[in-house]
Amino acid sequence: MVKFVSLAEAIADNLHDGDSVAFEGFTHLIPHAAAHEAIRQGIKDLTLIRMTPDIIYDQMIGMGLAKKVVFSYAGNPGVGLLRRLRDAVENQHPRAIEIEEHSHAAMANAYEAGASGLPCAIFRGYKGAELAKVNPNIKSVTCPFTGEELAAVPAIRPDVSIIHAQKADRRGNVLVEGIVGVQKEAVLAAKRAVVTVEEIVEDVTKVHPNACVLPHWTITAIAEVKGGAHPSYAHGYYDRDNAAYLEWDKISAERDLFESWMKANVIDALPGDFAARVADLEVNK
Amino acid sequence: MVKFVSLAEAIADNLHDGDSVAFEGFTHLIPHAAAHEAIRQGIKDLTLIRMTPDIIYDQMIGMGLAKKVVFSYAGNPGVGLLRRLRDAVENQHPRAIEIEEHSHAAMANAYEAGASGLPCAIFRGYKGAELAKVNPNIKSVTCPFTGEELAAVPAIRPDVSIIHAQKADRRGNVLVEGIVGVQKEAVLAAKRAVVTVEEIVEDVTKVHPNACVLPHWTITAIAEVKGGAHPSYAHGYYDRDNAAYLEWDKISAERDLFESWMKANVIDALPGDFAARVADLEVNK
Amino acid sequence: MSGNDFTADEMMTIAAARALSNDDVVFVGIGAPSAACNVARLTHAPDITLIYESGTIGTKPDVLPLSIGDGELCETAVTTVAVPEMFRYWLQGGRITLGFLGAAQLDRFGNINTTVIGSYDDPKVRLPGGGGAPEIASSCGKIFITMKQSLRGMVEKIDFFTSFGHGEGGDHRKRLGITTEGPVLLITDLAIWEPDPETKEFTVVSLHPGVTRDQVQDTCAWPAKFADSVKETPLPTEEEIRTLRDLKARTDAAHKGKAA
Amino acid sequence: MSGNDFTADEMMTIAAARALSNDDVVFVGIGAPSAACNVARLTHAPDITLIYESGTIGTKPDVLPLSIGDGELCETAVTTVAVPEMFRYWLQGGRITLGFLGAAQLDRFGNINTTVIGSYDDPKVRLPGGGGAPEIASSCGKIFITMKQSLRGMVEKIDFFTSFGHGEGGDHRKRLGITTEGPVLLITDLAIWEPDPETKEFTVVSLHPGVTRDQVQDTCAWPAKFADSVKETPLPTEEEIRTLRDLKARTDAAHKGKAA
Repeated sequence: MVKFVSLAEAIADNLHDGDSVAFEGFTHLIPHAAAHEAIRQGIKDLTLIRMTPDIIYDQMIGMGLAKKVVFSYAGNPGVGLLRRLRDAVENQHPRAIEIEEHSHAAMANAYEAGASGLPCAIFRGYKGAELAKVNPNIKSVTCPFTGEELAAVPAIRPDVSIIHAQKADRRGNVLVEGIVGVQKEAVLAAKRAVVTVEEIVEDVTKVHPNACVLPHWTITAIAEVKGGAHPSYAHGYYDRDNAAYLEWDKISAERDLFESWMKANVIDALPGDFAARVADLEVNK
Repeated sequence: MVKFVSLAEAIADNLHDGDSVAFEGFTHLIPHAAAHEAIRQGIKDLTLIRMTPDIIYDQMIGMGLAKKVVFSYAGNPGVGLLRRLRDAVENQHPRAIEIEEHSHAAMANAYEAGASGLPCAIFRGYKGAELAKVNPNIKSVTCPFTGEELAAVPAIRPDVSIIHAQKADRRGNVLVEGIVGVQKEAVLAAKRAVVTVEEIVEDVTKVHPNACVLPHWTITAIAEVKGGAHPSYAHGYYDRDNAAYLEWDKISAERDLFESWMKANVIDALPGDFAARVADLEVNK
Repeated sequence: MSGNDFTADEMMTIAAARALSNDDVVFVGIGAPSAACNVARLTHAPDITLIYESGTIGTKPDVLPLSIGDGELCETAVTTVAVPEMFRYWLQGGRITLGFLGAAQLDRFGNINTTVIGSYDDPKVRLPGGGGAPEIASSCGKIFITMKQSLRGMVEKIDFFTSFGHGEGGDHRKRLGITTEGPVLLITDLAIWEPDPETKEFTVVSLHPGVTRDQVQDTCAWPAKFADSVKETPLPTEEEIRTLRDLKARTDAAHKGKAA
Repeated sequence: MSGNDFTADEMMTIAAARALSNDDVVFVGIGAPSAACNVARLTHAPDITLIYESGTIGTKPDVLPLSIGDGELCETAVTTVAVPEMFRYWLQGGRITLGFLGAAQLDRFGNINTTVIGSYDDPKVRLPGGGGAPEIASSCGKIFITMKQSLRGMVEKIDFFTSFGHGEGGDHRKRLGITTEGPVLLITDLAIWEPDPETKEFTVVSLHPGVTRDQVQDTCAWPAKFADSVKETPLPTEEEIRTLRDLKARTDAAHKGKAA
């Protein structure tokens, strides 16, 4: 039964030390507010799963929450490298982290297999690519009809998936529109699903018959957090804060600067602060 | 490069004797007009692929077009059996046909694999089900991570897929809305794709960002045929003619009645006749 | 209307409806299952989630669909997904708590045939086939079966295993690696049957009002087992009967449609 | 502006744009590939289909996206699909005629490293990784690569095979069962390279205006091969330069956005 709760409750109830968790969002609708709440609650030893770990995973890794990262592209999209992740991988600061690295195709298929209740995904991939040699979770199966060898990866089944969406309705049905990424798959693959939304409305089921709507019985907890994707964006609500992504490159470059920025903007902040951060970025509805 | 042509041209150019063809539509948007055109053109030795062969395949089988049927549910939906298909299977009238039978899950996965460019699909299915014993195209693979045995079926890759859709735009992009079935997968899995549409409009790309739109470069030929799904329906245009489905049970029960009905309503008819058949079924837009 | 003014068909549908709850997520077949699910939704289980294999999730039709893909299923749904997604994410994904199946032939262990009468290669009657049933039977949390009793339908041995119930009984499902419960309830026009906890053979636990044990046995080709204490199915309530008949009347009016 | 009033970067982007045609369906990476594709779309190839791995198909952005998932990509697209569908139906399905990749390290056979500098387990520099590249490299009909020349970038031996080009050259792709063409063009800030038909080693076929062979060799760590007759890349036209600069100006204005 879906619960409408505060973000603090949603995270405290559903994300525990040692969990595997996917904060998903493919450049769009990235659940920044939820990740910041996890950082404030100091949850430890997480296995962070995501195709595109960007600023939020850089922040969580820099703050020492992660023991492992499963990913396919660890960059600040369009800007460059993730400097806190680099510091962890190259210098074990603030702690050593394990990495499990895939290609996008592998991760997308693995989420899809998780949503499909399968133990693994098969696809035509990794041909001649060296990741297959360094990641023991890349194997192969042979097509019983053609003899073709296909790549196989285990399904992704997070303990918790956390996404940001545009709207929930009063029943708890969740609407995701625009670049939908792997959010539906992440939610359906997970044991528990937490969703932050821009707003709660009367009914989300009439937008379009084939819109991406997650029925209320697939969601564990919903928290309304206006602006909760910033500096990512919410299609129809506010634009991507591209300047903030560029700025992150500087903030994350030095440990001290990173830590003071995190204290000011995350540790000493609240979910309610996100609304003001998108005020200048709102689009005309 | 997509071509806008008459239905007669679309079928003549793309469907040939001996082809494997999927006229898809899951109760909604069934391409009746296109199937009737294939019957008028007397195309022979077809392998008919479809999850739910209903009236149109009963008609094509009864008229002797099919040498093989690949399917998962051969009924008149909500009414009963397919009497022309029964006559072919039980009495080899008007000719013997080969059947390859699957479950819905297998067919849906096989189309998905076809669209995905894979040689086969894997899924958790057919457990204890006898089809796996009578259909040599049902095999298994072992998950390399868990050891679980999963069912495997070959991908479906028709020579031609034929669907009916609500709209195409002037570029040739095709919009399918409502119960979308496996139409997208059927089109993407096929070598050639023919689409009949209710109407051609200026632009179909603004309906909703995540609506099911097939880009023009995935389609071979488009023909405008108003009412072309009748007695199936087109969401937003006209309702299902449930009475016609009930009536088919009687028409198809006897060979003579079937043949005279086919002469009057198919052989001596034209694609343009479909518009009048839906006149009383139109929904208020 | 009086409490006895109902048909055996109506009793079957209402008994099936009563077995459904608000928390169920049901994969609905056409016919009696669809009627039962919608009666449940319109009476005691307004929040039940109905899913039809056409991809319509959380649908609330005002009339019963003739096919599993009628337009109203989509118009009243929470969302409509593609058929491959339906079978992959929703059914195989383990999201469906209850599957509701009918049968042309059924055996005492809940195995179902809707494929052929006679041999597969040279059938006496070619039936429609399994459709979604093989995986509904193995992927849904549990299975309800509903059918009218007859000697041709409830048989000693089915001609073809379209979908697997409890196989030869006992732990046969488990031995095949199937982790779901399988058939837990059989609702006929005469009685309610449940599988024996050990053998998994269907056992009559409740007779519909006025039905005798002989009537049950006369319309069942295997030797019917009866529970130690067989109950009587409560009479349909006035609300149940009215809801079902209103639904059927709306449905009939809608399906007369256009053709002559 | 005069014909010589352009930077090496601009020449690279324009040379890449010219290699694209109206019939191409391109899987676009961020940065130079994105600029080249959109210059092509705004000049000689208005009907080119651009696909970004965020799921946006047939997109026509007015400014260049900073990320592969900026909102404008979706707003101007023919349709936006889920990321698993993008990789399954569109990329693996063989629907993409051309993949456009960049590289941190490149070898003479078009093999690319964007994963690590140094060893994988204890890297000197941890780069972002492959993202879509491993399957873009094998599933697209053909591959264009674009990068600025440097001794650190165009290396004798890459530290990690993120994506496979022609491997050791010759028919290495075919021997691995890869049926697509692989890298067919390398466009740098100094020259245009094509693989030798036999050995598959990149060979300079055209030098950008004013560029010498020495400049090419000084910024390439392997011994550069030159075709028998090396052409000169035609100067950027006024339309090309104007289109590129307008695009960049709109992009810069848009990306300044909000943060300080």
